[in-house]
Formats: sequence, C-alpha cells, structure tokens
Amino acid sequence: MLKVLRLARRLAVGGVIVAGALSGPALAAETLKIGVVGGLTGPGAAWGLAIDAGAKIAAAEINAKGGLSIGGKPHTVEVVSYDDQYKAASAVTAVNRLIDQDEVKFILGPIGSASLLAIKPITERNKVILLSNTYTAKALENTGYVFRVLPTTQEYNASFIDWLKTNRPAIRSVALLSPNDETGWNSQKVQTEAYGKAGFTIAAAELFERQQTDFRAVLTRILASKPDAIELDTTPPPTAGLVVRQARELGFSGQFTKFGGVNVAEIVKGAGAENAEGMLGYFAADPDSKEWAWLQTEYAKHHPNEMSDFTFFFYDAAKLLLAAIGRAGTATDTDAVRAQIEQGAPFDTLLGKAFWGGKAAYGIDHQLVTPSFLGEIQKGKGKVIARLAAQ
Amino acid sequence: MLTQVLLIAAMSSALYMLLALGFTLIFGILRIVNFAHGEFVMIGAYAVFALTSGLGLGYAAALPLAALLAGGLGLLAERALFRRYAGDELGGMIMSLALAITLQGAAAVLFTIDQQSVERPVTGVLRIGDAVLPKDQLFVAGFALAAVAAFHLLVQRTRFGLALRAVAQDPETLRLQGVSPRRLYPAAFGIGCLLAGLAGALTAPLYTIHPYMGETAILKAFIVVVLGGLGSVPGAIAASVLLGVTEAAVSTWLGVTAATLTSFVAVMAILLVKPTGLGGRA
Amino acid sequence: MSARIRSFAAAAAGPALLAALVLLPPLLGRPFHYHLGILVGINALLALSMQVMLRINQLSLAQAGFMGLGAYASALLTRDIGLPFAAALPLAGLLPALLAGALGPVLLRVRGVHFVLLTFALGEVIVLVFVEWVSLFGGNNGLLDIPPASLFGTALRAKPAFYALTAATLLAALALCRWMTRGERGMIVAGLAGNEPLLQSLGVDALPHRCALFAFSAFLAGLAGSLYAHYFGYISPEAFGFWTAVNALIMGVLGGVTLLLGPLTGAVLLVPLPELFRDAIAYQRLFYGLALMALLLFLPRGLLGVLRASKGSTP
Amino acid sequence: MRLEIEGLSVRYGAVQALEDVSLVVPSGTTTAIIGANGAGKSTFLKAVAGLVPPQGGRILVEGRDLAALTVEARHALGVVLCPEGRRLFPDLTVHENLLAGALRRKGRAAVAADIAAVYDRFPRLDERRGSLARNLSGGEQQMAAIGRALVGRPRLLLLDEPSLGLAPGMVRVMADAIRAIAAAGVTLLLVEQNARLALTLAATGHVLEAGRRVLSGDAAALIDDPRVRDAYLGGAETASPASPEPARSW
Repeated sequence: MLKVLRLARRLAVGGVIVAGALSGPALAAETLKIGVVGGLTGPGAAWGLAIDAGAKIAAAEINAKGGLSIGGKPHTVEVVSYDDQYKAASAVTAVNRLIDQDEVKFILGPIGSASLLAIKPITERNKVILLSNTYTAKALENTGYVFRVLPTTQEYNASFIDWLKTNRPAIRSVALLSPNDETGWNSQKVQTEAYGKAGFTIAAAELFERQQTDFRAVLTRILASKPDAIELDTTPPPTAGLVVRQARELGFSGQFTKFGGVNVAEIVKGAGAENAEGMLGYFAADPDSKEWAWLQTEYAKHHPNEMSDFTFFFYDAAKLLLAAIGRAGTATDTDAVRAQIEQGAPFDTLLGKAFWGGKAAYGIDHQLVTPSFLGEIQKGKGKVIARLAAQ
Repeated sequence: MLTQVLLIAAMSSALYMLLALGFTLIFGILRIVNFAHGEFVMIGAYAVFALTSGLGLGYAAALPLAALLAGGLGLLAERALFRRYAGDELGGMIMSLALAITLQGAAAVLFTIDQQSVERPVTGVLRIGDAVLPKDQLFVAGFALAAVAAFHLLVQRTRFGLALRAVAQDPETLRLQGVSPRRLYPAAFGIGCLLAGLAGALTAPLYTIHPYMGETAILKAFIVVVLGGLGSVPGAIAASVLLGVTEAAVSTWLGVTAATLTSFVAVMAILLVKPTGLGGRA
Repeated sequence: MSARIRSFAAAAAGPALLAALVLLPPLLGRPFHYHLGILVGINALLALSMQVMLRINQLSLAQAGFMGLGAYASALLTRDIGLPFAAALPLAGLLPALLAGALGPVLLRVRGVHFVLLTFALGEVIVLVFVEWVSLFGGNNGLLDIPPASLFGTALRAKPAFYALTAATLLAALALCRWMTRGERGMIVAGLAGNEPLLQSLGVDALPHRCALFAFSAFLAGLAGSLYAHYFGYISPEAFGFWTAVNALIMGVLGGVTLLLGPLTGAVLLVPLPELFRDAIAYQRLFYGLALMALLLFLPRGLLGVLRASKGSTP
Repeated sequence: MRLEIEGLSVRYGAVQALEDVSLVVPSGTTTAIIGANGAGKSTFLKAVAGLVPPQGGRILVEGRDLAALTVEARHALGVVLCPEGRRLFPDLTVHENLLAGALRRKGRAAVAADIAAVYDRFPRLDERRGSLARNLSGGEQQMAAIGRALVGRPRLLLLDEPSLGLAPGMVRVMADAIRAIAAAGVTLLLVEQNARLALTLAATGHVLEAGRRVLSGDAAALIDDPRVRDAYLGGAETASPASPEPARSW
C-alpha cells in the first residue's frame, strides 16, 4: 500500500510538471501582449535584459496613463518575455510559444544572429512584426516584417572614422580585433572597408573566440605589426576591457578606438581606468544626460544588474511600436501596423530625432538611424565629445 | 617575439597546472569527472570579490580565505552529493553537471550577471630584452607554482599524501592496510576544490568575474588532464606545459582559432596513440 | 493480483506508455504542443543513440557531433544538391554511421572514462570543423534556407505533419533498438556490456559488434540531426556542442538508462522543463540545476526505473 | 589469536564458492589450507578479512563475531590479509609500500623500528627501498607484501599464496620468513597451492575441494596421506601409513 502511495505521489509530481509545461496562460479581454525574446540568462544576458526592461518601461509608462487606446478601447500592455539562451532552438521554441500560446503579433528581440535567422521564417510566415537587433547583414534580407531598431557600424562608422582622420592626424595605421562569429566577421568587414576608404593602413585584422580571456598571444601578433591604433570593433565591452589592459601591459601606448559600441563601466572594470584613458568609441547615448539618469532609475525597478545602453533602443522601439498600433487602430492587422511604423518617421526618441533608412545597404528601409555619440573615456567616465546627427 | 611567447607560455602553464591538479586529484581518488570544477574556480573568484569590495579586506587576506571557502564548499558537496557516486563514473559525472548548472544559477542570483572586477594587488611590468612581463601575472604564476609545489610536497612527503596515492592506485588494498577510502574522499574533494578556488582567487584581479567563467576553466583543465592522463599528477604537469607552449606559439603565429583546433586535434592524436594520456598507466 | 495479470500489465505498460506519449500532442491539439512534441522526438532520438552505447557501458559524448554531421549533410544534400528529403534522411544517418564505423576500431579499443574523453574530443573536433570550414559549412554563421521536409512530393510544413514524421522516425528507431536487444543479438549486446566470458562462449569477436553498435548509434544521431535541420530550416555549429550531448545524456539517465523508453521519458520530462520556470527568469538556471539534483538524488534509477521497481519486476 | 569458523558459506552470484566450512585456528599456531585452483581457498581468506560478505556462518576471533566489522576494523583488531598476487601499490616505492602498511598506526618511532626489522629480515628489500613496486621481481614483491603486512602489526596473519611463481631459492627465503613470523607468536593462516611447502610450515592442515572442507589433520600426517599425496603432492615420496583423523565439524 505504501508503495502505491509513493508511486501515486511520484506520478502526481510528474503530471504537474508536464501539465504546467503544456497549459497556456488565459487571455485577458482588453490586454495587448508584446513578446520579448532574448538571452535573459547566461553569458550576454545584459543585452537580453535590456530588451525586456526597455519593453517593460514603455509598457508601464503607457499603462500608468490608462493603457493604450486601440480603436477607442483602452488596452493594458503586457510584456511576455522568453529566454532563448542565445540558442536557435530555444528561440524557435520561444517564438512558437509567443505566436501560438500567447497569440502575440509583435516581438522585440532577439539579439543573437543564430536566433534571429532561425525564427525569421516563422515570424515572416505568420506576419509577426519583429523589432530586432542583430549585426548580421542577413537580418533585413528578404524581409517584410523585420525592423532593426539599433544602428550597426554600417550606419555610423564612416562619420566616426572621418572625425578620427581630421582630429587625430598622427594615426595612420589601424589594427582590428573582432569576435570570430557572424557579428565579428560582418563588422570587421565593414570597418576594414571604411578605414581603407578613409586612407588608413590596416596593419592587422584578427579574430578571437568569445570565451577567451587571455589575449597576450594575439596581441603579441598585433603589436608586431606596429599599429598606431587598435580598433576593438564589436568585441564585447568586458572582453574589450581585458584586451586594453593586456595590450597596455605588453607595452602598447597608442590609441584605442571602439566604433562597434562602448559600455564605459564594463570596459573600465576590465581595463582599469588608467589603461582605458583616452579610448574613443561609439556611445549609444550620453551617460551624463538626464535621459540616461531617468532610464537607469526605471531600469533598476526591473533588474538588479547594471543597465546596458541597449535599453535606450528597445525602450524607444517599444514606444514606436505602441504608437503605431494606436494609430493603426488594430492589434491584429499587422500589415496596417507595419505601414504605421514605416510612416512614422522621423520620430522623437530619447536620443533625439531618428528615422528609417537602410534601403541602399539592405534593400529595405527597415533600419533605424539614430543620432550617435562619439565619446572618450576620461578618468574612468564616459564623456561625449561629438554628437553626430542621424544621417 | 620568441622570448615573449615563452613568457606567455610559462605563465599559462603555471595556471593550467593549478587548474588541472585539483581536477585530476578528484578523479584519481573518487573516480569522479567533476564538471563543476570550473564553478569552484568561479567561487574562488567571487569570494575574493565579496571579501575585498564587500567586507573591505585586503587581497592578501582574501586570497587564502577564498581558497578555503571553495575547499570547504567542495567538502560539503562531497558529503551531500558525490559520496554515493564514488566509483560510479557516469553517475558522478551527471551529478557534477547538475551542480555546475546550480552554482552558475546561484552566482547569477547572488551577484547578478554583471561582470565584476577586483583591484589588482600588484601593478607594473618587468622588461626582459624586448619582452614585457606584467608583474601581476608574474605574481600569479609564481604563487600558482608555489601552490603546485606545496601540493606536491603534501602528496609526496606526508602520510596523508601517501594514503591519497595509495587509494588512487588500489583502494581495496588500502582497506587491507586498515585505512578506509571513504575517510579520504572528503579531504581529497576539498583539496581539489581548494586548488580550483585558489586558481579563481588568483586570476580574479587579472580577468573579470562572471557567473559563467567556469566553463572556460573546465575546458582548459579538461584538455590538460586528458592529455596528461586522468589521475596522473606528473602527467598533468607535463601536459600543462605542453598546452601552454602550444597555445602561445600557435595563437601568436597562426591565430587563436587555429590554437583551439590544434589543442583538440593534439588531444585526439595523443589519446589514439596512448589512450591513457601522457602520464597515465592502463 | 495474480501473476498472470501482473505479467500482462508489465508487458502492456510499455506500449501503453508509448502510445500515451505519442498521442499527447494531438490530444492537446495546439501547434505549440506539436512543436514541443517535435523537440521531444528529436531529443529522444539523440538520447536513444546515446543509450545504444550506454547499453554496452560506453558513454559517447560525440553523439551531438554525429547529430550535427547528419544535420549538415541533410541540409547540404537537399539545399545545394537538390536531393529529395526522402533520400537525404537515410543518408544523413549513414554518413555519421560511416564515420563512426571507420573510427570505431581505433576508438573502441579504449574503455571507460577514457572513451568518454576521446569522444568528447571527437565531438569538439567535428564542431570546430563546422566553425572553421566556412566555405562549406558557413562557419559560426551556419546554414540558412534549408528546405522543409517533404515526402511523396508534399512538403511537411505544417507542424502536425512534421510531428507525424518525427514520431514515425522515433518509433522505427525504438523498434530497431528493441529488435537489437532481443534473442541472440540481445545476448551479444549484454555480453559487450562487460560479460566477456559469455561472448567467448557464444564464439563472438567483440570488436566488430561494438563497432557496429557505435555506427548504429551514430546513425540514430544523424537522423535526429536531419529532422532538426529540416524542422528549424537553419543550423549553426553551437547547436551540436558539448551541452547538447550532455542534455541528451541527462534525459537518458533521468528516464532510466537501461530501459528502452527511458530516453523518451527523459525527453518528455526535460524538454518542457524550462517552460516551467519562465516566470522566474533570474532563477531559471538555479531552479533547473536544483531540479536536476533532486531528481538524481531521489530517483537515482530514473523515473521509469522507479516505476518498474514499484511494480515489483526487475529492469 | 584464535580464529573459529562456523559453517561459512559464500556465493558469487550463481556460483557457490564456499559451502558450510568450519575449522579452528588455535592461537599462536600455523595452519595451512590447501586445495586445487578454484577450490575456494582465497575466498576463504577474503571472507575472514571482510572483503567478501558470507551468506551464512560465523567468523569468530578470540570469541568475537566479526560479522559487523569492516575490513578496516578487522585490520585494527590485528586480522591482516597479505593478498593473492601481492597487490603492492605499483607506483609507490618499496619503502612507501611498507609505510602504507602502517598508515593506521600512530607513533613514528615504533613504525620506523618495525620497518627496520623488515629490512633486517629481507636485506634485498633494503637495497631496493627506493624502487617503484612495479619494477620489482616476483620474489621482491612478495617480500615487500609480507613486510607491509607485518608493519601493520598482525596478530592473525592471512597469507594468500606466498610462494606463487617464485624461484626455488626464493621459496626457501619465504619459508624461513614465515617460520620466523610464527616464532614471534603471530597466528598464521596460510593458503597455498604448493601443498608440500604449506604442510611443512604448518602444524595443522585442511583440504578444500569445490568449496567444501574434505580433509583435515595434523600437517605431518597429511603429507603422508595418499589422498593428499596423489591429488596435491604429485604422488612423490613414499609416506608412512599413518592416517589422519577424518574430517569432522567443530
């Protein structure tokens, strides 16, 4: 008898697990659901959490005003987030769940190229609008419903490199270091072309593996080519910090540039303030601005970690999307919403005026072009030294 | 360039030894391939971070405490989780994977996923010819080598070390000498984790700290131990040097990804010729 | 309960459980359940391929690599060469099987934990080849636009259709495994697991049989890869790394290592598990790890192992 | 140290290794167990040492039942097995192997004295004290194994096949050593295929066949027993007609 009871208990536990996994949440009547897919746990989670927080801050803002009015009816905006752990299979699961169980028509994310390439056929087939950010050039190829809401090096690096040429004439040769994956290949190609076009010599172009922490060997190789500057490109900021420090220790005294995106706090943590001093880079936003301070306060309500500047883009993207849904007066006809998104430009964002571009590079105007900030690390803090308008 | 490569190789080798010795010790004694070994490295690093930034301790005090903490947790893990798997290679391996996931998750909850860094206790560089030698790395390498030497003395010169070597070679016969292998397991596991924690505590100021840092560490430990022969201390030391030199040379002259591929192909080649590794005996 | 009823119940329990599991998605009926069913099927196939080796006491971590080989083969054969899916699927199994068969005589001389490490290295090398050979495999970028599976000229684009394909493949694989563990073949397999005197008494040379099993396990992994590639339409190297093998291993162990339905049970249990923790994202990994440890501590012989033990029959 | 075995049975799966074996080893004597390969001799010693669990029967030392005691606890009582095949720790030196025999003991000086005594007994071992056990000859290994057992301070020493594979000269060295150990008051239980040697060294002998004790008696008498002679002594020399007492249960 005891055995039977024990068995029954085990079965019940198993049953609960399976049932819990298979049941979908009930749909509230006047709710608009926005999906989020991103790496929320594991390495790189800071970016996934930026999507999640960006969407949630925008939702909270509009809910506080009584919800989003769609066709005259107020809707509470609900954000449904799933973790893709940067894996294609998990992203597909997340998107399937969002589309099928949660009946979501609008998704923010994902970040990883593999995730995006794996889910794109599904979202396109289901006419689901995807406000994404991946560096892969294929993100916007043959798409109708995908928008990229974050500028890539392609969008701004020419003006940055021009600035460098004018303001730092001593720099003639540049060595590039990028991660060995789709993001790195792509951005390194773009950077190589842009630096070449501007008349710089490419002293070296190296790739590294993402989990690497020790760069002395590859730096020895780079330093042998005697570059005036090292461009860290899309190297993740914490890793970039380590590279900077190890390069300084190996005796490199030249300029560091990072036109693939800078997170000052993370770089300074890895490099130490004295080593990071003078690094030039692309800042998504001005860390000294009141917008930054406000967003950071809001971010802290959702996640305990330090805010990534990606939060700006996804906050703006979520607002952009909600406004478009409101104007379209429908939360089901994604064609109408898409038209509203496309027509809305130029928009006011936290960063300033932004608009859609990208036709020349990707064949469709689904690339968000925002103002960009050229910043310098001074005494461990980020200082914006030039503001470059969206172009 | 050659001098620089050799210096890089020497420093990586010392760290690899520290990483691999604990791993190989735990396998040698308990026959458990501890996939959570890298997480004990992570624990050591976070302990230093918490003790220095949280409690305001100096690095000199935090370093031994962090290693002891990792060792203590390892001891607990042996008691609570691994004891039952001594000799069951498959079961122990799976339990260690579960522990690795749990510890990563716990670190992410406790410390958030942010990368953290620890103030360096030593700064500046030494120059030897045209080669450059950062002093903090020199310190780490020196300390690691000293720890390896201390471990060597413990194993070679003490009764406890004798018992450890004996149980690794033939646990049943050790029982016939009146010593229970089970009494050695917690200490062996604890020392293995202590060495891992020490590696983490030593490298904490060198690199950044995050909940998933253990995966890189375990990969290195794995390659070294497989190359050197599971459970073989001299093998692990030889393989550390081999891996350190190969990596430094290949990534300097051919590139980083080539180095990864080379190390795995080398592992396969050596295992095919000598399945028990460089220092292993069938 | 009379012995006859009990033995009947024992005999019927397996098929009944199998039928229940296979019919679960159609009964629940939503596309998302089919999606989970497909994932369960693919994972169960991989876990089954590991179990084939575990039956002879060899843990192979190369199975995820073999799965990748099957996936890339199937993708390239259909996308670039234009082979129909019906031909690519068996080829996706055969290719890794050939590799395993060729390497078997060398790898299988090694036993125990050294075999585990050797296959770990093999798996890593396979994945690194996908990463490094960019012109053929697309590097970290992976392969895009893999055509959907199709049979008899009909594309299996809809989830129920692909689910049926996955379930049929899994059932066929289970039938093959069952056939393999019965009768004289079963005795040979049991002998390979460590009873060498039994093998000698049967007059069997062990190595060719072990190689054949290794190739068979790679074949199953390759099939799983092909299904994966054509279901997702996109593959990249990271999907076939160490953790994929480890997850499949955990599934097998949780379900019950020695039982035919163990891998499937484990997959049914684990594939939806992250769904449970989706509301506690920050704690997800922690809970997952704790759940695993609890399962290992309290159900050491796997879920099915416990069920069988409480029925009073020995596995 | 008096050893009493009552109705001991051991099974390995389906194989009955020992069945209902009873015998007594009086304190301070040497007893030999002889028998063919696979007769259960080694199993008998392993059961006494605690390495294999018996299915039935009792093992008593000085009247105390050992059933609840582990291998280690039996060692602490002084029940020390010198196992078949020597089982030295292959990658330890000779000296370290001897030290391993004393791991349980406290008191460095006493251990050092005991090890010195072993070196006195086997000067060859002293010469090879720094060599790895795996590099020793068979005879040297046997010396080290006995030495290791002695350093464990046995009161009841269980010797499993000490002469196996040794050259005749080495067998004599072993025989002398065993006599000396016995003379020092250690109770000895000796398992041997070399029945003549065993019976020469022992006061009492028992014959095992297929897990059963089939014959017992005074060692000298057993040597002359035709059944023993034909089966285990190769029917060599002539023997006196005195017949040993038949097997009986204690």
